[in-house]
Amino acid sequence: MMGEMYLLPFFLPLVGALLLLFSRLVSEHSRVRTALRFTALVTTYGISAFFSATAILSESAGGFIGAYHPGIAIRWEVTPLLSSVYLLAVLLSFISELYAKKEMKSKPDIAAVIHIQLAFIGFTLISRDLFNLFVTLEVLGITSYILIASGEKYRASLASISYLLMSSLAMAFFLLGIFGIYRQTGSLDLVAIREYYLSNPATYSTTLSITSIAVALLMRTAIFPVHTWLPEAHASAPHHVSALLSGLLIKIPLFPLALIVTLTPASVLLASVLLYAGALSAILAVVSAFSQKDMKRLLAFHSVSQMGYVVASFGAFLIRGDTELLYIAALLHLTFHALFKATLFLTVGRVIDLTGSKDVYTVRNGARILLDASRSNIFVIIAFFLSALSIAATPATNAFISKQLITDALKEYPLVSWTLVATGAFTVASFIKLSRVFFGDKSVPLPSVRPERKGIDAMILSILFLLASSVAEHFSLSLPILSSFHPYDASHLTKTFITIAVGGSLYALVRLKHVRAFMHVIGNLSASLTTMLLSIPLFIASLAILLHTVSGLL
Amino acid sequence: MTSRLLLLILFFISLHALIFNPSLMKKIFALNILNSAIVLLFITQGASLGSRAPFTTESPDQMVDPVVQALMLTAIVIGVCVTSFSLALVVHLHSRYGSFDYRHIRKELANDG
Amino acid sequence: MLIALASFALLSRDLLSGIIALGAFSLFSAVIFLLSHAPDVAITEAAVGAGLTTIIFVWAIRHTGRDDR
Amino acid sequence: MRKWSVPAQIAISFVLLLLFLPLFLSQESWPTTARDILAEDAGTQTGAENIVSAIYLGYRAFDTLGETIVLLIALSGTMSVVSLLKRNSEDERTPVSLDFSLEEEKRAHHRLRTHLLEVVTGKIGPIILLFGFYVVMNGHLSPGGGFQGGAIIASGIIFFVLGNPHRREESEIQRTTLHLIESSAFLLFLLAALVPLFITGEVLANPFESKEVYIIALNTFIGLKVGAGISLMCISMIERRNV
Repeated sequence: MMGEMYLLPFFLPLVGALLLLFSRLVSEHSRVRTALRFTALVTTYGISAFFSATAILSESAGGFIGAYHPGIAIRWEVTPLLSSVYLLAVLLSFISELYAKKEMKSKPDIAAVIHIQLAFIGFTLISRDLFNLFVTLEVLGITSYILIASGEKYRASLASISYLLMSSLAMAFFLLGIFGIYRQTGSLDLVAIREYYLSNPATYSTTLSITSIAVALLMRTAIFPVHTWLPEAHASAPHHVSALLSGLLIKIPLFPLALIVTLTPASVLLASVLLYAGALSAILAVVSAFSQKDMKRLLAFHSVSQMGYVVASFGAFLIRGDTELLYIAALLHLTFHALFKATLFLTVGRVIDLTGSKDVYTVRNGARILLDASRSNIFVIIAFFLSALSIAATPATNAFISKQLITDALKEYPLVSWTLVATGAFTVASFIKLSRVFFGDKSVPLPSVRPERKGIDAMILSILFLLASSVAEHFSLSLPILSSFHPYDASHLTKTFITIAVGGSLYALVRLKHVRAFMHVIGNLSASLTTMLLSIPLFIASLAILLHTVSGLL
Repeated sequence: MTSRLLLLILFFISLHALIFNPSLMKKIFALNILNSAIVLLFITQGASLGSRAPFTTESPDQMVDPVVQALMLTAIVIGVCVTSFSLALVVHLHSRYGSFDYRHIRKELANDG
Repeated sequence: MLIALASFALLSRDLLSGIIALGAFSLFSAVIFLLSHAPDVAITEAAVGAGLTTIIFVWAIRHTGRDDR
Repeated sequence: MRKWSVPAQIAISFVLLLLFLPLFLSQESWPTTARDILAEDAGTQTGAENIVSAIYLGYRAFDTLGETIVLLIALSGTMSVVSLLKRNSEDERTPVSLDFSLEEEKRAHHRLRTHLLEVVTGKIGPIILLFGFYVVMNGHLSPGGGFQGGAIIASGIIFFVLGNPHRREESEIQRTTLHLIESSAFLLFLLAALVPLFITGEVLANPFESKEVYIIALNTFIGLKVGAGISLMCISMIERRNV
């Protein structure tokens, strides 16, 4: 590939979205509409997947959009790694759109929003310009507000507007951060800004600006204490949207975050905040997840918790700057999480649709109900259990490898490492709790279920997921950097079995009355909108003061 | 100096309302003002460079900074887009619960199940 | 002046007057942009901030009533 | 739910204000590098005398692409919620008037006012439309451009609609036309962004010999798209339900 052909895969989804917008003009059942839709799918997912796959195999590239003067124009950079993340994004968007095929057909606008979102995920990954990042993040924000509210439920509308307000507030601070940095450096280009701060000292204003931007990005990744929007938003959205948002969208801001954190020599301190905030959010969110009654809220809290792993390992990588292993571990876990979390949301979504209830304590016989609806749902059940085993990090699943890698690589930070192991135990416990939904229980009457014809799609999707996960697993084990890493030696296995045993006993504890009461309290905790909004400026200000004093002492 | 101080106060008045006012409508008002405050900050500061509007025909060293102006065009438009969508959502919620107060809406939602 | 308008918009119980104050706020900031040698931004703010936003707000309160409950 | 007392609220805001004070009040002088570069090359590189347009549609046209897409999806999101509202109000059979012009039975009482409104808006509409196009086409020379002109075009179209309240049956056609204009303008904009890729190897670069052509073209596409989009949203807002 040559020149800016690298940018092509990121523009193609826009073409797809455009075709969908044109398809609004013809009536719903006409052939033209089907043809347009099909072409849009091929353009967005087929061709751009092909191009980004070729980009993975070629060299990194970069430049300025439009080849204008470096001082003002927008810088971009494509690396094989970013291309592979983009490929993952293509896959997940495709699956999410397939899952809601019927809805997408009647509402081309919403489908177009998904395509646009995909394009801007790509732009966010490749952009190396501060203000351009602001624009792409705003696009991603608006697409997610629309997608959350697309379920047309009042609960989703409230969740969407809470997220909207919180994120707009964060973006206002992002803009203020741009102001602070532009005033000092006179540039928006991240490379130029980094060069500027190598020779000029960072002041309190600089720190404040950088933390403003970083917190806006952390809010999108849903890290404690600015994660409060996520559970309600992801729980009330339609299933395919939850899968897309939880699986994909919350990971994207991490990549610009890495650029922001290394912007000045002093701001690398932020990375240690990432490390501890990640660990804290992993453990706190998993305890909340364990206490939930609503299945989708449970999964949503797990997203926060698993992102904690990724962010902690990312933070450690940025502190040390030289240990590739940490970076690879974070990326692997990110990829695996994207795959299994999307599967979990979609499979649990099926159960919720069929039983009409989200209550993890009362829904039972899930497997039976699914099979009654359609025989091919056996794959759905298999996909669920494999994903559940995976998130619980049992041996022979993909997340087992990435979690062992992360806890190993974080050995220098024993506190963090042990917190993550404890998180693992809680994860096991809460997935035993969720899996109960699928098992039989004679005391609960079986609802009568109409047989459905959606089964084939579900089968295809599940097989796709299983394939993707095993490919990802094999790929990860073949990486040269992991050649000295042996996940299946005695110490790792012992640790895993102890974790699982502790998790099982934690689940057994649920039967105690006091524990139940405690869980009830935690499960019902939810942040008020005021607390949500207040957390952003408070977090920015306290971080800025902390970083400024610490860097003054050093 | 004074203008910046005033903008700071404006920024924090709207921030205060955005955070503490329970009415969703007022929160949207506040968001609007918050954005305007930042845009004003950029533009007035960018204008401290000179005394001429950014056109090529005029003497360059008297010109104000054109970059911030271009950026703010984008920022204003994005702000309006967010406002319009959030208003639609608020109206949607109001049509069901007859209130702008998010505490009230949340309570009613919990009752709806 | 801006602060007064903003505070009025945020404090008033009657949403319609709040919206008018917000529109005036926008218009006033457009004037400031003009004085700061930013004619492009001024036009945008006047067209979008004072015009479009006000229209959308008025549409919203037609549905919901003027009272800020 | 916990409530914050008023003094606590003010105290928190004030502390935050003090912490952010340095960012607002820093004494450093504003950087001039970007301005000096631009004053030098903007005209020759992009062919626009209005340097803001040169940045907006030349150097940072990619931001503008993002901006138009934000507008596109925000408007379509708003419209979908609006149509939801209409559907709901039909379900509940509550008579909600979503119309700026008056109901038939009320028209008699307010004949003069209604008539005045319709005549004035109907006549002013074309003039405003013309002015909008002027602003769009001159965006590279004078203040204004695609977005501002588009907003003016939109108000012209809305005036047209207000001026012709009787022809409701045409509304569906209008709407389809506007959708068509919006989508086509987006298509043209996207083409303008991508075609240079195959000619010069760059996205959003000027493929023409003459510099102004490209910026005028971009301005026109944005103007059309913005005009159609905004008027579409406003029309769907002011229309009587169930049109």
